[in-house]
Amino acid sequence: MDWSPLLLSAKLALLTTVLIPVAAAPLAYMLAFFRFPGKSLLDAFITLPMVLPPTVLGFGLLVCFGPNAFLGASWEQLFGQRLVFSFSAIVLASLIFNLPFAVQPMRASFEKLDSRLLESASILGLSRTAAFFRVVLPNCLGGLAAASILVFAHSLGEFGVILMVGGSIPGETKVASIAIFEAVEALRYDDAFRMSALLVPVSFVVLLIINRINQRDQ
Amino acid sequence: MDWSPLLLSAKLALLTTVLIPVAAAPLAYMLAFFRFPGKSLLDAFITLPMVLPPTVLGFGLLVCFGPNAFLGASWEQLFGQRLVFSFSAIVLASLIFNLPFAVQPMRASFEKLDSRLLESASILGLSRTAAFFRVVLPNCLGGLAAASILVFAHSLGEFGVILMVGGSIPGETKVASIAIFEAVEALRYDDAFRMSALLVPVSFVVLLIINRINQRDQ
Amino acid sequence: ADLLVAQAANFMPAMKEIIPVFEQQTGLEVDATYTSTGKLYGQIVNGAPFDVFLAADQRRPDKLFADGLCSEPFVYAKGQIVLWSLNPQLCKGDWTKAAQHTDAVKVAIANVENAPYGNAAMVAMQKAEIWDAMQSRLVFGQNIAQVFQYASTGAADAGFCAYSSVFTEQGQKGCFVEIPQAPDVIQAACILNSAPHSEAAAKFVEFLATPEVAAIKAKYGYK
Amino acid sequence: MSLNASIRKRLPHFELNVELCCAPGRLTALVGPSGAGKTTLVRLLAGLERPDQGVITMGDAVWVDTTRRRFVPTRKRGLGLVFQDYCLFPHLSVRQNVAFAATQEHRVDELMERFGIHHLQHRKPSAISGGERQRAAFCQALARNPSLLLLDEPFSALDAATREALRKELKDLKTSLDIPVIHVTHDLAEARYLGDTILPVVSGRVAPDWLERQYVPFLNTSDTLPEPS
Amino acid sequence: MSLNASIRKRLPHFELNVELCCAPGRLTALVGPSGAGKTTLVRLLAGLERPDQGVITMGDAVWVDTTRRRFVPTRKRGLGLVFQDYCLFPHLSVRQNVAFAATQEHRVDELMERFGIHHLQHRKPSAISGGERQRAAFCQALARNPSLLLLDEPFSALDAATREALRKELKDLKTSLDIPVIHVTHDLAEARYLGDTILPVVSGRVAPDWLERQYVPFLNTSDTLPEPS
Ligand SMILES: Nc1ncnc2c1ncn2[C@@H]1O[C@H](COP(=O)(O)OP(=O)(O)OP(=O)(O)O)[C@@H](O)[C@H]1O
Ligand SMILES: Nc1ncnc2c1ncn2[C@@H]1O[C@H](COP(=O)(O)OP(=O)(O)OP(=O)(O)O)[C@@H](O)[C@H]1O
Ligand code: MOO
Ligand SMILES: [Mg+2]
Ligand SMILES: [Mg+2]
Repeated sequence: MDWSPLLLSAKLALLTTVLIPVAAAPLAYMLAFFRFPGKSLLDAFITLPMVLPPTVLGFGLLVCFGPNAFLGASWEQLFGQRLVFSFSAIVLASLIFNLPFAVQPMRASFEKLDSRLLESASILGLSRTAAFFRVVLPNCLGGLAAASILVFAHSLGEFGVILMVGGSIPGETKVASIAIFEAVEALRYDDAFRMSALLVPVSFVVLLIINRINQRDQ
Repeated sequence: MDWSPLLLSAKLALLTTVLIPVAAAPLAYMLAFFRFPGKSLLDAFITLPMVLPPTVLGFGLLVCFGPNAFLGASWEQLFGQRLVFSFSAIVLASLIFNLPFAVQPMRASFEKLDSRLLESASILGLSRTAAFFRVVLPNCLGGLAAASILVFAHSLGEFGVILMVGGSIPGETKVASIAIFEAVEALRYDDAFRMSALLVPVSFVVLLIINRINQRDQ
Repeated sequence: ADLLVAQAANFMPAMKEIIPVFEQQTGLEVDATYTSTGKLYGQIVNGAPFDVFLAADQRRPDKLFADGLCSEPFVYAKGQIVLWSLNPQLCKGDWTKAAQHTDAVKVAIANVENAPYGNAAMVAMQKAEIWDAMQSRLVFGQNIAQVFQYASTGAADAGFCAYSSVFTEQGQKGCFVEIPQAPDVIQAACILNSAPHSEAAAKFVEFLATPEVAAIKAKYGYK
Repeated sequence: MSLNASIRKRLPHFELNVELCCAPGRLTALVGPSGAGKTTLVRLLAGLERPDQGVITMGDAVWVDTTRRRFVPTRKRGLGLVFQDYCLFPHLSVRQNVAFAATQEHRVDELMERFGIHHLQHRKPSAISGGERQRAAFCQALARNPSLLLLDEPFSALDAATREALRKELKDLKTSLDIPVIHVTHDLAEARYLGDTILPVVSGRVAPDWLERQYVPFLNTSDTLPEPS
Repeated sequence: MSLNASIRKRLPHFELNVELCCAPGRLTALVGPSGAGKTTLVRLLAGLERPDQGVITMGDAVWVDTTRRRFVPTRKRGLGLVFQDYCLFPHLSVRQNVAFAATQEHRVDELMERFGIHHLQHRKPSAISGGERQRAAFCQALARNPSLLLLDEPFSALDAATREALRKELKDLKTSLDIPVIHVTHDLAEARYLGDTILPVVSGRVAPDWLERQYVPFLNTSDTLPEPS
């Protein structure tokens, strides 16, 4: 059996899950605790990839990533490589469409935090950043776990956006969800079955681990 | 321009959002407050549609909904209509793949509920069911709103599963996400753009409304 | 991989046999991706890194050539559509009757815009003047492979499939009727100018003209 | 009422063993040092905590018997309960909270009047002071006409005047209610004032001698009594 | 220290206007009826509440001045604070809580020893009793060597013996700490015992006459003093 789609999917899901907090945590923190003009706009803008059909998003990204668009052209200048239909492109796309799935649960758990804890932190002299790392984060592990479940699951299963910006290039952008689709279409049921049979238990184990973390935290 | 894909998408999203609590709320309640054998299995089973690539789920449903399978055959007996490739089929599929997106946020907000509230309810003589309606639900509107945002967004944007079970029938199962996909692949960028241009602001407005409800609750 | 071929979905059964032979002869490793001709064309226009494009029509390779995106196209196969079904009842007699049989609640056809085989099916139905009557029964696959999937799982009662799929293992499990009204599907191929592996691409195109390939194509009903 | 229970999670070092003889209309004041298990005892009586092992009886009824796997759920015990950190339902107004499990509407107003929170009836619990919240909790517990009233330091958030008023209220109430009242307090004076019986609990057992050791009323050691500025 | 502030959301009917003269090493006890604004006052001093309008000064420093848009954030005010319903960080052990903002490690042990919670140092706050929690909160506030100590009914969850011990502790501490202490209490006896100054606050203003009206020590009305059973 061809392992590359499974490996690609795993790589994509892990990369996304690891990279996304860098963007999502500060955004969630801002949305939960700060008041600033244009907040509801930012909020809606971040949530957009969630409500947009993957094909619409994929279309938008396809245009942006193309060699004629600014992003695609700059990328080609910087890295000497075509962006669209590359693995980098699907990672980027995955980060973008997963952003709301990471921000929303994080934000919800930040907002649910007992406000007295933040009051305590400021009484004890902590700055907002210090309070974030020493008080908010450790008390919101549940929310973070929920966020990673969603993100991991999503990047493992995403199909529409990746099909649009990645095409289906073997070894580069043909992730498991696409490979399974094609295998089913080509009536190679045994291949489809084998890949699913591997994907499902692996996802399951990841899910169980995250659930365990989640429960320990409660 | 052809409006029917947009109308179909709206119909599908609304129906799913309205119907899903019937199944999701009791499941979330059970998972949050009860202990029973096989709970973690049920939990994992419900989460499955979230980790499965939509194409795997879609193929499974295609087979189950077909006239040779038990479900598809019974449906045809009951309603005198073919299930697969019908609007009912995509609503059913949408309910199934959205279940975890509804159950997870509900459950999270149920679990975060101050346990003293439930203690109070039982001291005041409420049964578990009564406590659910009079104490749990009104204090978890945020979680319910989060659940509906996710479900609405998902059913509006779902692509992979519907691509498999829907058959892209104009006016019946060719929802906006598929119509846009086909338009882009056919290089009819203007059509794709026009549909997206309508879908985006509509989704935006729905988002803002749900956010408003969410905020009022806090 | 040393070569990436973008092929129209209908040619997939034949390609599955062609690739191992080519790999054995040259020692090159070949990857292939398939979907409808229109989708592949869209991806090529947007910069997809394919080497060889095996289309299911002549129009799109010609267009690429006109836009300076590929070398001169050549015809590599001529295919046909058939009406395929799991239900033996539907294979008795004329295809127009079969398509309108009461058992044929749903009939699958490929996207008429992106898939030349879907287009051919439409043309045939229009010629037979049953296109309008068929509308309520039609179910659309994204490419000819999905059409066969719909038909072979029984989700659709019949499908306008590529003749080549009749010769597959699954295809043997059902029956088919021919469609005389349908035009031959003339399939052209070309090497892309942006091909990352142009040498291997040239070798592959050369290989397509060999008798071995001709034998495989014949086996799958291509002319 | 008798309680004999071990609950290792909370009380690893001792087990509760208390015989409470509390007649209708009478108040038993439970006093004892911090960590003696007073709150645990109340939670066990209320069915909010399950003993690892033990028996709890209330009159003739057996509420808990671990050997016979018997456990009467909280809601069937007909309780009124006020905790020190009792929380009202945040989504309901003060009035709705009091009326939540009330049997008669007029009783709701009567109680709120009596506890001096009638003017706050339309506020949410988050917008009233700690003492006001405690009074509302009192009203909520009484509004359902419980058959046993459990109070775990219910006056701790109140100023002296309000507390004294409420104590008087409770003293009047307890006879008119005609139900047994169990009142945990750390204020010996309060226990003496309100209690028909004072039950000192130390490490889960009735310990009458503890009471005597405590009897050095704090106010008499008034070595520094500065004048009001 | 002076505070002149209106905060309509919490206090629609009056505005706070209090002049506190609290020298280092001295304790000012704030007493007053429920709803007088004592907690609000403490929260304003701590910067946890922003006045709609008003000025708060601490010595020479202006902490809040709404007309000049000045607001010193809580974390820069160098406070120690213990609320009645203070909550410790649930993810940390008792020791980690105390050490959270501590300046010296040895002080952490010293304080836990002093407040009798050293043996609980590895437990989580959810697994200790209310009184134990309050003592831990005390340690946490003191461990960072604050320059002003604010206490809002910090002893309410304690039994008489522990409370008395803590009061003695606080009395000793306040001179060794050498910082001003502001102590809200509803226990007049406590105020008299601990306070170098007693400040009765009614409806947001200092009201010395309230104190006199209160001066009917509750314990003397011992009309019913049942013997321990
Ligand atoms: N949730 C819990 N899990 C484990 N142990 C607990 C828990 N709550 C309390 N304890 C422990 O149980 C013992 C008794 O606690 P309890 O709350 O019953 O005491 P109490 O008599 O009410 O004391 P206080 O007067 O301080 O409220 C204490 O030693 C405490 O540390
Ligand atoms: N979050 C809030 N929002 C609006 N009003 C509030 C809020 N908290 C308290 N109040 C109101 O402000 C007034 C003063 O409350 P505060 O908590 O300062 O009183 P207090 O003197 O501390 O009383 P107690 O002794 O009962 O604790 C009360 O009338 C109360 O109803
Ligand atoms: O082989 Mo096609 O391009 O799907 O008709
Ligand atoms: Mg207690
Ligand atoms: Mg107060």
